[in-house]
Amino acid sequence: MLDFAVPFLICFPFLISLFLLFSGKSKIGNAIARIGAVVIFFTSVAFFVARGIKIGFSVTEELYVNTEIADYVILGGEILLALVVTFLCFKYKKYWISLLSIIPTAAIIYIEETAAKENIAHIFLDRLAMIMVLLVGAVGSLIIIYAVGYMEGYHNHHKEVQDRRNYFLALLFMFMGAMFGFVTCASLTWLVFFWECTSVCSFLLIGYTRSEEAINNSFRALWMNLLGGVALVAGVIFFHSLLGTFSAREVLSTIQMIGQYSNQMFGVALYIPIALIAFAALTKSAQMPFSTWLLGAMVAPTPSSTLLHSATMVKAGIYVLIRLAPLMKGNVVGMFIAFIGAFTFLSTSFMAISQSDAKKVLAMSTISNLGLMVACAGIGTPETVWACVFLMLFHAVSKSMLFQVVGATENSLHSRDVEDFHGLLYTLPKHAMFLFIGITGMFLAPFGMLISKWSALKGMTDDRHALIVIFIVFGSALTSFYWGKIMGKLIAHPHKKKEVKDVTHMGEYVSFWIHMITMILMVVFFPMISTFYVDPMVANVEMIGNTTGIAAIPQSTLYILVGMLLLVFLIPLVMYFSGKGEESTQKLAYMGGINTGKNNGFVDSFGEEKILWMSNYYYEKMLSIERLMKPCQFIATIILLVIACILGGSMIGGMLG
Amino acid sequence: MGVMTFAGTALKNLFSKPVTTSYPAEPAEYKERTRGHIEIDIDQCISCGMCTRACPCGTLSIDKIKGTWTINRFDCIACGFCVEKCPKKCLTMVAGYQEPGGEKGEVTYTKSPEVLAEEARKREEMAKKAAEAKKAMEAKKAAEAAAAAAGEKKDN
Amino acid sequence: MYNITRSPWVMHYDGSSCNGCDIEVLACLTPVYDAERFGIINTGDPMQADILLVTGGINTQNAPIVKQLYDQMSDPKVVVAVGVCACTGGVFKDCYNILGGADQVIPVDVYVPGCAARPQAIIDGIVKGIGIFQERLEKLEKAEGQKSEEKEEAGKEE
Amino acid sequence: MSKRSVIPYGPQHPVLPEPIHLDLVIEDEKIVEAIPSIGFIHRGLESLTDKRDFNQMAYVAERICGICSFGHGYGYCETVEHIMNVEVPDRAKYLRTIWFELSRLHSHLLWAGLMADAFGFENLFYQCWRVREKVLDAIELTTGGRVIFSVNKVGGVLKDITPEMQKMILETLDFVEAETKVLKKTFMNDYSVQSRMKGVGVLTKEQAKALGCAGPFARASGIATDMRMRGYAAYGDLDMEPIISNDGDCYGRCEVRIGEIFQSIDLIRQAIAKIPDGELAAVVKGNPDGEYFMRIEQPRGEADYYVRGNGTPNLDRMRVRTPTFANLAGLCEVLKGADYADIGILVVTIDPCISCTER
Amino acid sequence: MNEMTIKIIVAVCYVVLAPILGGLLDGIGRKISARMQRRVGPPILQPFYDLGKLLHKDPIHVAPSQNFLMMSYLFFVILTGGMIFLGMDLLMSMFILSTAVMFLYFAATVTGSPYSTIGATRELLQMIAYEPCVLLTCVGFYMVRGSFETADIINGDISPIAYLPGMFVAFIFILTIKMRKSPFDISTSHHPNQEIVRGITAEIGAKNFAVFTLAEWYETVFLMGMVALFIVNKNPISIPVAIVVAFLVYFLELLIDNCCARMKADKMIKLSWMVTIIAAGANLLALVYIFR
Amino acid sequence: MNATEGKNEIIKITPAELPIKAMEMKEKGLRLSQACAAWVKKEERLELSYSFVDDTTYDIFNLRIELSDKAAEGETVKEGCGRDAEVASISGIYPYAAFYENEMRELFGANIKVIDPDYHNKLYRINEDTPFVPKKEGEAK
Ligand code: SF4
Ligand code: SF4
Ligand code: SF4
Ligand code: SF4
Ligand code: SF4
Ligand code: SF4
Ligand code: SF4
Ligand code: SF4
Repeated sequence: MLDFAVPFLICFPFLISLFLLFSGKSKIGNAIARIGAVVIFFTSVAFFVARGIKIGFSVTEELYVNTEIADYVILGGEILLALVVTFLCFKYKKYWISLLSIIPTAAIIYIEETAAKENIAHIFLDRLAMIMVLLVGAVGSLIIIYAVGYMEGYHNHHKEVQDRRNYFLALLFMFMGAMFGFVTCASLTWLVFFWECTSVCSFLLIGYTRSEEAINNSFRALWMNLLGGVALVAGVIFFHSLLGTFSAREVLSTIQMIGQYSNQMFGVALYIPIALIAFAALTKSAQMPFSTWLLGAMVAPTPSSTLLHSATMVKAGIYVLIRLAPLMKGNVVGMFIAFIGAFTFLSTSFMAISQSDAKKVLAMSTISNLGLMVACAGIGTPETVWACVFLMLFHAVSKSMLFQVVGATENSLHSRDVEDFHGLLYTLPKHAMFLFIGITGMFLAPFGMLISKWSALKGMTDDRHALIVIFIVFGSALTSFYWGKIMGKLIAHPHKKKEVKDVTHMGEYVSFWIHMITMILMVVFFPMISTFYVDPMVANVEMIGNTTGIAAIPQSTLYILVGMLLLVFLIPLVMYFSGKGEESTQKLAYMGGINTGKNNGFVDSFGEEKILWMSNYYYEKMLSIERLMKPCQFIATIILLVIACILGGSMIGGMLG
Repeated sequence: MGVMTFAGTALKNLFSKPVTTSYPAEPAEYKERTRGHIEIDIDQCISCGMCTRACPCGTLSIDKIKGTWTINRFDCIACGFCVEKCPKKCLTMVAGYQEPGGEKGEVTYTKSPEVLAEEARKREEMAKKAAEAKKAMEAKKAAEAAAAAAGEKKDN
Repeated sequence: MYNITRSPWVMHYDGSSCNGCDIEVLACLTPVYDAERFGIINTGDPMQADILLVTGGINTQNAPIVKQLYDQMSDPKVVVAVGVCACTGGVFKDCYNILGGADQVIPVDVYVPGCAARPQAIIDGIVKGIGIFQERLEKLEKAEGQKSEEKEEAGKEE
Repeated sequence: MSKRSVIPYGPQHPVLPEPIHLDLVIEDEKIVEAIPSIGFIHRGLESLTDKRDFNQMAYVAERICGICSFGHGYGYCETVEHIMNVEVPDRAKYLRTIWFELSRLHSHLLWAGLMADAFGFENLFYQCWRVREKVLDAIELTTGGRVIFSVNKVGGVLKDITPEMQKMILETLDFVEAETKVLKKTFMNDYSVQSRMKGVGVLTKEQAKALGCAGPFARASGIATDMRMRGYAAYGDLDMEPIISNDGDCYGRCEVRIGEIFQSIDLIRQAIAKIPDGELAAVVKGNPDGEYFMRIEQPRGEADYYVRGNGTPNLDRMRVRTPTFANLAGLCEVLKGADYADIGILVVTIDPCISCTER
Repeated sequence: MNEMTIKIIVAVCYVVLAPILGGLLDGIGRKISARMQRRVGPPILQPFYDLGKLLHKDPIHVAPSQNFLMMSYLFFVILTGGMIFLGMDLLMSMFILSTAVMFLYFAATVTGSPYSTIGATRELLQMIAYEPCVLLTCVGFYMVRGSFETADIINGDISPIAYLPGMFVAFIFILTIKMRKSPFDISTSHHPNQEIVRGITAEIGAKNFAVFTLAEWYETVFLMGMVALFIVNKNPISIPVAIVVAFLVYFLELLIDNCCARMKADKMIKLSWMVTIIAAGANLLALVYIFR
Repeated sequence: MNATEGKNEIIKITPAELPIKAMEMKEKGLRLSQACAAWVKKEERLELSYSFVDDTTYDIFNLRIELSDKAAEGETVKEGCGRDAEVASISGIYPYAAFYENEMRELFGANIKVIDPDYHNKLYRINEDTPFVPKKEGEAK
């Protein structure tokens, strides 16, 4: 049974997706999508649990050594993707982008066909892969359930967009399938395929509405991701030429080689493919200078952004970086990757302040949190990798919830401007609560992001990354600002009492509740998750080779931390209930003595009543994306060029010397 | 331009004596001309009403018959115009302000019984004189009338 | 009974005064008179004030404002009317737009006469007000005590 | 939706010495729009002419404002004197000048304190007011009142300044001069103070002209107008030049007013040196009949008086246009685009006299 | 006595003594300020009189949830200080302090009223200004002692200030913000005349204000504790020295308070970031690259 | 030293002339120092005065508009000079005139048109209408 779970998880979404593609406009699409999502949800959870019980989490399996047929399917898929891309590029007259698809596809096929056949495993399961499977399966399928309901409302409001919701759902499924493949595959050629597959899926999702903006943004996403693909392919080919294998396991074990050959040509050369693949991960994770594609992705309906941001697409990059972390530890590549991550964290935190579109804030915050994860992975010490994993987990769940709730709120409120969320607690109390908790999860105690940040700072300090530490502390101060002001909006006394009809479906609420409960459980069981799962994962053989495992964070510390943090959760509750009976007199709000008795209006200069309106601070002139993005991209590009020069230079130097 | 240019002064202040007066532990000192409140030497008052008419606030009132002079101290702006106008100079501006209070009552000064009696006597005298004058007048009139009547009669 | 007289926080509202009294109120706080000796703090916020100092008379436009500020203060609270304008309307009481002293809209506890009221008089007025402040607290606590007793009794009966 | 907040500012507001109200529209902390509203202290005292005679009105006039009370009493009396063709004795003119400058001294020190308070420099506020108390002592010594002088009447003055008092005033001036020099250093040179005043609320000369600004507010924008140059009271006999600054910002206004503190000290010294002997007041007979427009320089700038008599003790019209009324337009202009945090400074920077503005 | 009982005793002492100490410091501060202004000033016990009065007034609120939010705020401030005095994790307690501040922020914004909302937003701006420095200081301690736990930090051979002079300077600088002293008392003011009335506390009166005051006292004590942390080492003599230094720092803050105009928010952020980067950042770089 | 007493003139104009005269003053670089109204009891006349001043010579010129329903003996009320005659606002020429004009309208009932900004008789927000001018019928003595 267990042996078939992985192929099932990869193939099943593709099948559903095919089915949906061909079901046209028919209504059964919704049902199929729901059933499919439920199946995936339970399969992934069951698989995770069952495998843990039966084999044990710590076992690393390598499966499917002989996969000739599958190889051909993959090959076909790759060619198909290239064709689709080429076709669309020609259709929209973006000819040069097609080259980014054709060249690497051709190259990889050529190498693959000419290289000697090797017997390597194609599926590879370890703790990291398993937790990714769980994440993609659980969060992804919840997003799909949510999407079914959401698209209904969406098309009711947006008559101008052609209703192709089955196509949309199909893409979501395809995406999930690709993600499953991506996190479990052990062959670099497969990896390339799934990679391209997610790129193309996201491209198609972003272009869903077919508005001009959507098309432009989708092509931007496409070329950036394909550029990453080119780097990935280059890295893979480079590895192959150095090591003669497509096996990811082999590649990972080069860790020792780097140590052995550090002074030799070969050792230096090894950095180059690492850098290339890390570069690919940067594009996927929307790090500077490639952040704009993820922002552009906001034009698509909310579920697709949710999927891109929370559990899947961007996490693919992080996944790769976590895998590479041991290879980047303590060397120049890691330094620069970490630096770019920290820089992204800081710069996008600045930009997030200027945003009032809730989805844009979420987007900026995603990029910035990814930056933090990238920085952690780039440093690659056990603590930071541990932090990175937890950041990823917590971020996935909270962000998925936030995106979904924002989408649902938008459908009810007909706006997703944060200013319109003023007093949401009084108009859509449930939505406000979910948003509030989701945001808490992003930066406040008791949720894991905070502990992870703690650990990240500790790890970085241990490894003496002063500059990166400085970036992180400044960025984290800004994070509190932009989240804090939104939270303030949610609970503020409303300007005007307005009646809002809550059009949120049951299904959506179920999804919210599951997310929320997951978040809380994750906090409660934080030490256990850490000890029994993540610690070994970080420290033991699976990832870093034969280093002895030490817990990233001492257990006792963790328990104290979590205990403290839970207090943060409990105290307000206790205070709330203990304070209930107390007598306290309500007074009017202070407005210089002229409020009209309702707390939201005052007598204005002409003797009439004026409605009070409080708005957040945005510092748009200073911090707008338009103003900051270009310079930040420029700086990041320079950093990338510097590392390219260093590596290239040392390479040449090595060759000459 | 300097940073914390005031630090020297602040530190100097710290070690010099505060300028705070210790009121109310020590009573306040007033200047000679201080306009505190109005006092009246009521027995000098002739109830002429100049002060009431001069007062810009309508604070004062008098009662000629009862011999009273009334001031609402919670209404007086201590401008001193009444003092200036009083023909008898029986009003004076005195240093020291009126005590704050929970009620804003008026204060009435009544002339001493002797003065009152004197005035009453004068008034009576006046009245008597007036009455006498009147009587005389009437008598005269009556006489005239009588004379006239007589004349008429004569004429008739 | 707790002694709250050592911390009277005042809020000053300028009704329609001529400024004479306002600046004398401010002068109370300055080094020469230093009202903070008695724990007096000038706060701008009715929520935190114990004593409302009103200067100037009441006119049609500021009557609701004075009332609102008074209502926003927490019990126990005291009102001190500073200057003859706030007591009766003063020189301006015959003006078409003056309704009279502060007692037209809120209950005044202490009247401080003078035009302008001298700083010493204002301090005296506040000190008088503090006495009333303490009485108010005692009354309030008594009333509350009774209320809670009633509640307890009601609970027992049930 | 809108990223702008709409909030009320005042009328009860600790930064405002007096109640005015502004409807503010702010973006972040920048003011986009400010619409002022006045009338919270409107009493309608000009209408008292129906109920009080022209002599009593002198006392009402000085209660237009409790700060430049002397100026208002004086301005009113002089206007009536003009209508009635009363020749005021020279000594009275000098006494009026001395008191006028004492009142300017206390007013400017008060302003400096309020300004310090508005930019949150509590200690400086206290020191300004401490120095001011000395001036008040001199005023009380000579007039009997701290802020309301009550020494003017139609025809002259009510009280004399004796030689001993003159000596005391001169001593006070020495004290004030020495202390103000110390304070001036901080006002003009301190980094934190400058960061709040330099470049804040800039009004160019052209703008100030176009908006009809008056007094130190206009002088700080480089307009050399000072009604004292007209030579009323004894100013014609004294040496003075209007003090101007070309900065046009809060710093410039501060500079002008602090300069005027020293100017007032100088003027009082000159007046005391030159004061002639003579009567305190001329005899006034009859009732005013006619009209006159009169302008004087109050601490806050040019004030206009207009009196129209009709031959009875009750005037037809007594009218005061106060400097703040003239400066309101300028205030609205500098508020636009300013920082929210600067409102207090900007309002205080015109040295507002709402009490007299609304009367 | 085992370790646990000592800890409990320390905790109880902290909870009981900190407000007394904080209130006294406040009272002394007010007295010294008054004298710097040539006034007599209030009695030293004045803060306690104020607190007592506030507790005896009729409790008021503008939004009912204010009450529990304020209580939570107080609790977290106590918790933060408690963690530090119990020798626990410095960085985590700083994170909890931010959480505490968020509760204060919520208590202010929940009213939706203009001045308290602006004050609250400014509180967040203050957080931007001081948080980097606070976190960097924690990192600095960690670098010097290899642990975030205050128990370990006080156990060194040499006072941390020897390694962290820059951090110390930066910390003193942002202390002005944390203690709400001029020139950086921008979110609320201890002096009444401010453009946002009472800022974040504008809608907080009576009992809630008492809670706020208490929290401030705790905060003062624990900030002084942080200052002392720079000085304390293994040698017991360092403890009185630390106390003296803490007092000197407190006095310095008073002096700064009395010699500066209140600055604007943007200036505050710029200045404090500059100081943080120049002093604390350079210190950190020096630690990394020179003292490795 | 310098006793620049300056000219002090009153120039009578009709309401219709006001904008032109105000323009002239503006062109001469004069400042509007004040504008006010007065109710002359005996003649039952409303007078509007606009004072223009020169800041260097300290001259003052007062434009005077007289509005009355009662003509002097042997004359009729001049066209456009009645008690309720419309007076154009000069707030277009002197922007800061608006405050004076709002005041004149609210307190004296002067019929001034198109003031910008217009407080609609709520500058002072008083209870009485035109307190300075007796009501039309009733005790207008
Ligand atoms: S809530 Fe209703 S309307 Fe909105 S998306 Fe879901 S199903 Fe559609
Ligand atoms: S509010 Fe949102 S859902 Fe409604 S119409 Fe606008 S964009 Fe569409
Ligand atoms: S003023 Fe003279 S005449 Fe007139 S009542 Fe008084 S005393 Fe008699
Ligand atoms: S002092 Fe002035 S107000 Fe007082 S009673 Fe005399 S005249 Fe009236
Ligand atoms: S003016 Fe003098 S004499 Fe006449 S009533 Fe008044 S106090 Fe008496
Ligand atoms: S009492 Fe006198 S000083 Fe006080 S406000 Fe009234 S008029 Fe002014
Ligand atoms: S102009 Fe202003 S300051 Fe001068 S008297 Fe009038 S109100 Fe007072
Ligand atoms: S501006 Fe006028 S009203 Fe305001 S304090 Fe100064 S003098 Fe008084």
